[in-house]
Amino acid sequence: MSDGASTLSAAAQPPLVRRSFLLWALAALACALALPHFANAYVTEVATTALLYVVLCLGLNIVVGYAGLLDLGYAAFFAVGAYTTGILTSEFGFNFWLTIPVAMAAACLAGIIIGAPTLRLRSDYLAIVTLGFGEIVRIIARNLDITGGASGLVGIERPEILGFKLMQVQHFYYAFLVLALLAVFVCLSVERSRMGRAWFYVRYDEDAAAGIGINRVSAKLQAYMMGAVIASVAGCLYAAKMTAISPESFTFNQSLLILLGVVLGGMGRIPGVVLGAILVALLPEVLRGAGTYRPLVTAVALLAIMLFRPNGLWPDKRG
Amino acid sequence: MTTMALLEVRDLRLSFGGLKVLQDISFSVEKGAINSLIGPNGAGKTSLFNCLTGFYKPKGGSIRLGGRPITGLPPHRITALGLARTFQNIRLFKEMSVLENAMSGQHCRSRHGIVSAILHLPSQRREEERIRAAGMRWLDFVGIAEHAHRLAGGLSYGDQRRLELARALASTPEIILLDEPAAGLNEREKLDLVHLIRRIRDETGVTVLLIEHDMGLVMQVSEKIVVFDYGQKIADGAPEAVRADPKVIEAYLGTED
Amino acid sequence: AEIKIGIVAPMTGQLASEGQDMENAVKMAIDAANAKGGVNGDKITTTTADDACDPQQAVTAGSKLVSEGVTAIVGGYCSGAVLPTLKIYGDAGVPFVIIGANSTKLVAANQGNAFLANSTGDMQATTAVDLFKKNGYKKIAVIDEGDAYSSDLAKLTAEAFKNAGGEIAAKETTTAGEQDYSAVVTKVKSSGADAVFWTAYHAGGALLTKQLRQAGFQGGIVLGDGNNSPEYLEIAGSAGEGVFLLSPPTVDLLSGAADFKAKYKEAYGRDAGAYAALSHDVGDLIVDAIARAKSADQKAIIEALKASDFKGLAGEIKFTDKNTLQTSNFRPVIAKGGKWVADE
Amino acid sequence: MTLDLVIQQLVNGLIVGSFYALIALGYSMVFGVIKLLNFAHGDIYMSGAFVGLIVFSFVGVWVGNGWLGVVCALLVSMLAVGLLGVVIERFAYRPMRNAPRLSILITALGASMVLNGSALALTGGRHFAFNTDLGFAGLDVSAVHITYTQIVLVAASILLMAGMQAFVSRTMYGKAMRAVSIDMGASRLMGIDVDRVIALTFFMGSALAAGGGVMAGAYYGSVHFFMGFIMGLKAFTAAVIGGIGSVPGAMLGGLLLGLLEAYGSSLPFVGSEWRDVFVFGALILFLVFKPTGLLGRSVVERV
Amino acid sequence: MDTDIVLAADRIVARYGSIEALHGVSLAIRRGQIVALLGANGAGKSTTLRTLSGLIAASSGSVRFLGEDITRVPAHRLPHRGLVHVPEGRRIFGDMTIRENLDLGSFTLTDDAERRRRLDHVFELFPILAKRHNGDARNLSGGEQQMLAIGRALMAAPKVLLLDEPSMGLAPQLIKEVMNIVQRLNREGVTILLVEQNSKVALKFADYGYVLKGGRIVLEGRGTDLANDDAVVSAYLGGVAA
Ligand SMILES: Nc1ncnc2c1ncn2[C@@H]1O[C@H](COP(=O)(O)OP(=O)(O)OP(=O)(O)O)[C@@H](O)[C@H]1O
Ligand SMILES: Nc1ncnc2c1ncn2[C@@H]1O[C@H](COP(=O)(O)OP(=O)(O)OP(=O)(O)O)[C@@H](O)[C@H]1O
Ligand SMILES: [Mg+2]
Ligand SMILES: [Mg+2]
Repeated sequence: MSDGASTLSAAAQPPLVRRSFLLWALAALACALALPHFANAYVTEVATTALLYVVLCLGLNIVVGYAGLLDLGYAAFFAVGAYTTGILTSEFGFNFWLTIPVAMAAACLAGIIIGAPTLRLRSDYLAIVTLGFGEIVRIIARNLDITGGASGLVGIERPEILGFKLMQVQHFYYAFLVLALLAVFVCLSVERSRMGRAWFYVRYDEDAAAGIGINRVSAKLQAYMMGAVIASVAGCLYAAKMTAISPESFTFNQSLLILLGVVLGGMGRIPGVVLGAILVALLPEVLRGAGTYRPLVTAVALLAIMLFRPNGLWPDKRG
Repeated sequence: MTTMALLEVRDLRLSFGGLKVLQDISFSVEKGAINSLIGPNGAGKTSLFNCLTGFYKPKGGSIRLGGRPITGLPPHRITALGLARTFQNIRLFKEMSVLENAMSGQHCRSRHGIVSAILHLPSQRREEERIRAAGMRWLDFVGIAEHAHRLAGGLSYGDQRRLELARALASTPEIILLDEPAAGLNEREKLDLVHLIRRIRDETGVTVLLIEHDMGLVMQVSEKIVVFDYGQKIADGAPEAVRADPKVIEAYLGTED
Repeated sequence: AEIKIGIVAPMTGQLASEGQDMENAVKMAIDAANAKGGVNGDKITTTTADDACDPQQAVTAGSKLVSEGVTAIVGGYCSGAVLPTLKIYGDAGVPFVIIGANSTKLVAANQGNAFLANSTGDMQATTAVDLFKKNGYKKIAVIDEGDAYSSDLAKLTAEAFKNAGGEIAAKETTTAGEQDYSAVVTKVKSSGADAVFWTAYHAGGALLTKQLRQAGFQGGIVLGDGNNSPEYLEIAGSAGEGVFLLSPPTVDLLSGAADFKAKYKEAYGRDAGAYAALSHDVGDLIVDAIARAKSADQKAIIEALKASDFKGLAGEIKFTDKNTLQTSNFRPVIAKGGKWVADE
Repeated sequence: MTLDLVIQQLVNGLIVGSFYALIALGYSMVFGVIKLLNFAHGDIYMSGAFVGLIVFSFVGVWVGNGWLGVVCALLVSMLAVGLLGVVIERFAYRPMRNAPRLSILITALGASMVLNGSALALTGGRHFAFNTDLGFAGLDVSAVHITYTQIVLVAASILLMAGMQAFVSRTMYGKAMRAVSIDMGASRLMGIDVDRVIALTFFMGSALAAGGGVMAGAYYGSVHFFMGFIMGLKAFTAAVIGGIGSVPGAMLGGLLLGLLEAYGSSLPFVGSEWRDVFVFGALILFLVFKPTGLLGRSVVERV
Repeated sequence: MDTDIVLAADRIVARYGSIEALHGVSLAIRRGQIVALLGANGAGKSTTLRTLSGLIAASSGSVRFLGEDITRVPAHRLPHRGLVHVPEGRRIFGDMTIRENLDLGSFTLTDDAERRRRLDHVFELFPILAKRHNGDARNLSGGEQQMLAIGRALMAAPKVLLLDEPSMGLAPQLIKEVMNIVQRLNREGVTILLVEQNSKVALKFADYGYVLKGGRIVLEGRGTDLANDDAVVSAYLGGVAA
């Protein structure tokens, strides 16, 4: 039996991150901050893409890694964000920053519409429902006039902060860096909270979770919506950076790529997911030299990683 | 009866296809009691628990908890109303820590959501601390506080059973349903369990209804025993009376040899 | 010194075959120039970036080329992938000659440094409507594949045909990569169309042609410029007989290209695809422009491109003030005896 | 819609549907046994078509481009690609048996990309003609022309599927497959060689996909490295509609999906560009009301 | 070598990942005996059975069955030879019917008449299984599932039967019934290795007993001797001195 003192210390909240880890994280952050000053536009561009994937993978990780819901249509929420910004700025002259809350609300709404009736489905069935949803969103974007049809929207307004206009890759690099840090902070906070734990409970044993008083559908829905919101914000910034968006950016392959990032690094754990996301963005670039063989080499690399590290490169201790 | 019935089951019916699993079951559990449910394998005991906790939807009849009807409510609502359970085959969150398992019981007793967690509101921090403290308290109560930071799946069988209890207790129920808590325990562990069940009632005032095949344990702890056979209630009463009931001997206990 | 030319094309993905043709043909032109001593005394090298016809990959591919300090860029097959890169090249002021992509949206997004060496969609629409009229088609079914290029062309043609007094009997969309078109074929047949205009690529075009004929469709079949590939005739087989094609200038149609065709086959072990000739011309054009600019200065090259008066295998390249081709290079051809021949 | 149109679309739907069913069946079988969404299945179908084409162009020299050639191509391709399936299982999936399910899913994705990438590298992304002379002869039902080829195609796929169903439900090996899918450890204790059963399942599933690939190649007359992608998605959808893991379900799901698409293309007021929205919308609604698919088992979780 | 010994383990070591669960367990089972394997939770009883039946590979040591070394023989080859394991937690095939479960028990058998004969034998032992033979196994109650698990093992016509806690979760009357069946099988010539938590029940029937603790055999002896030794019972078997 434990004495009072140890009970108390065990009950105290653990810090958000461990100290030793914090040092490494700060070092990484310093490198990230300095990067555009040393790297050329191409490297910065790739790094920006990597940061975009960090945000998207962290968002999907909430759905897949925390709540255990296999989502094959995550790019749809990314599209919701991008198109909201695209349409509102180019058609209605909205300020970029005002489109973000609208996009978040739209993503929430989309999440509820598709999630509420289907989240009680078994995981494999949910997979096909989300896949279908992803395709539906893409086809709608392709066929409506307001979304610019198949060729998409061009001339999306670039955002301004305090009179400073984000124009160059470097600017967007920092914007995405801020967004990625924000996403990490949000994930860390939620992971250690009541709802975060509820997601894990539901993921590991739905029935037991219900049996101790967790509303499983509501918990899943909240995870789904939160993932949706994060993707939509990433979408807003993406639209602003690209200035041109088209349905081709939101395909099933895009959803798979994000999922790949989540699993490759180590699902359910933030450092792993960040690593996976970076890898997903970098691998094809590193292998550009392979030409026609690029998909093949990428695939072989991917297979090798999974075979040697089945739990991902930086797995969760929980296994 | 002078005391109020905490749990009241009236004419409960359940069937799967043609199989009548429960037929017009009625009984009640008094507040503060320790009652048992016994019967042959397949009599419908676990199914009854599943009806009480909302996992199965009964075909007919009613269930009241503290006078409030709970028939057909989803499991999480029922737990929130004060009815907790353990499972016949242990269902812990094996990949999570022992403490996190115990904390899960507090979910329905707390309210902060995603937004306040992101904002790190002071009230949310306080609630988190309360949840952890409650989890620790119940681990301590069942005697496994020293394992708080191990993974639940790594506990010995007996300790896993205790953890299930702690988790259910952490939801501060009015009544707790235990499905074969002694299965797989040896004599000494069973004796510990008897003490624990008594302490649950005596120290926290939680009412206990348990399913068990170990007659020694059942006779030791229960004040009242309900006996099922083929989905029907065949006896209901004090341990001695039930033990002597020829119908119960015939259907369940068998003749001593 | 060295002059570096960037090639951007889909080297992977569904349209990898086209991309490889483009790369090969441009390289042939550059090699030939190098063999003659390069340009302004400098050797020319190339570097290829794969855009996989995907906008996001195109953006990284584009900034990669810019970062490598290329003097000029040629290529671009899918309009959707070229669109978001125009900004990158525009900001960097790199001369960019677009070989395949021809969506009208490109014209609007151009910052002045990009040149469309292929005729734009509206030119093709005009050519198509002329062809319909000439053959007496009154009701047309237009079928696209839902992507930017083919739906753009379908829309433009439908509008132009309606304006010219024609009727659009059906407007259908298929899914790329699918093999079965029977549902659409049935619909087209029952719509009573005199002819079908397919605006997407040859893979779908061949299957559609086959299935239309198999279902007993007797009307005319007209194909957009994405269909000029030897593979079309191979796959469509006898069903392809008598089909019209609005062809880009391909080697088989060009009297002066026999030599190029043979050389290409020898060098790469495959037939020169639809855009090989044009790609080769663009390769020559860029060398020519650099020579006329007399330096590797990008502004000077852009000016030189604007002033182009170039005659290549595929015909004349002269730009309008919007940097699009002055004269349409589409040629209506007809399939006869397993070959494309000029439609007289 | 006129009656002819309705009948014609029915025929169209049945033909595409029987391809979907054939591919979905393998998908479903593999899923049934190791709970793996085998993303590589579509690429196996593609490989089957290529192997079939190669065989066809060789044997065509001796036996001509008619039925005999196609049947030869079919059989050889089924055998070869069946073995390919076994090899993939052995090297990509077996080492992952105890890994988390999502990791296996990603491995499957990797396997799919490897097949697809190899095909791209080998073919340079070209489309190949698969020219047979099976002809257009056939029957006329009302105003609808049905070729013998179409009849044979539907009959052959039904035959293959019926054979598979008989195998799974009648033979001891079929029972072993189901046992393995429920509990591998316990299956070992029954004397079941689990590795062999899984290998056999992959063989059969892959052979069916290859058969589908050859038939599709011969019927449509073209083969391409990307042809498996859409087909894989469709098969997955069909398998889910039917109730994943169920053999007759896969058949029904395939046919139903084919019909949905055929009629979805000719919906009044909306164009064929909305077809997939219609199909996926129907699928989602359907799953909301029948969460286990057509013939999937509805399971009340015992707690 | 004693020809009477049908199954023997010689210093077997077994591990789960990096955790060593058995540290050199040796035991010998003679033809026709009922041998009990006892021990507290986590002592390694189930692990011992799993190693004997090949479900997990011994990292060192050897297992001999009917005079042959079977240490490296895969699990699925053993039922055919007559070594059958009824695992902890029953592990029946829930989605299949009772009849199919039983059929799978005789998977390696090719003779249908023989299968029929064995089936009749099982149905005679467990009439409830005959009554519900077309029902799904998952819907059986806990006790019924235990009967199915034993019945399924009998379909393989075992020479040696490894039973892991067959009385777990059974009603008192059924425990008696199951133990009677165990005895009856034993009389019919089946050698039995019985793992039990409930040492009282097990030792009543056992000819010989082993006691495991922390992955080692700490005690062995004739069944009655162990049962009557209160010190042993309270020290190792979690018993409560009467
Ligand atoms: N989901 C279900 N579908 C079909 N039949 C079921 C289901 N759940 C329970 N049953 C049947 O109901 C009967 C009662 O089962 P239950 O599990 O309640 O028995 P029990 O009294 O708990 O037995 P045990 O003591 O063996 O655990 C059994 O015959 C069982 O087969
Ligand atoms: N699958 C597993 N993975 C990791 N460790 C395991 C596993 N199974 C058992 N162990 C560990 O091996 C040891 C022996 O376990 P085993 O199941 O053999 O005990 P047992 O004597 O059968 O206990 P019980 O009476 O609880 O069934 C225990 O410490 C247990 O925690
Ligand atoms: Mg029970
Ligand atoms: Mg055990």
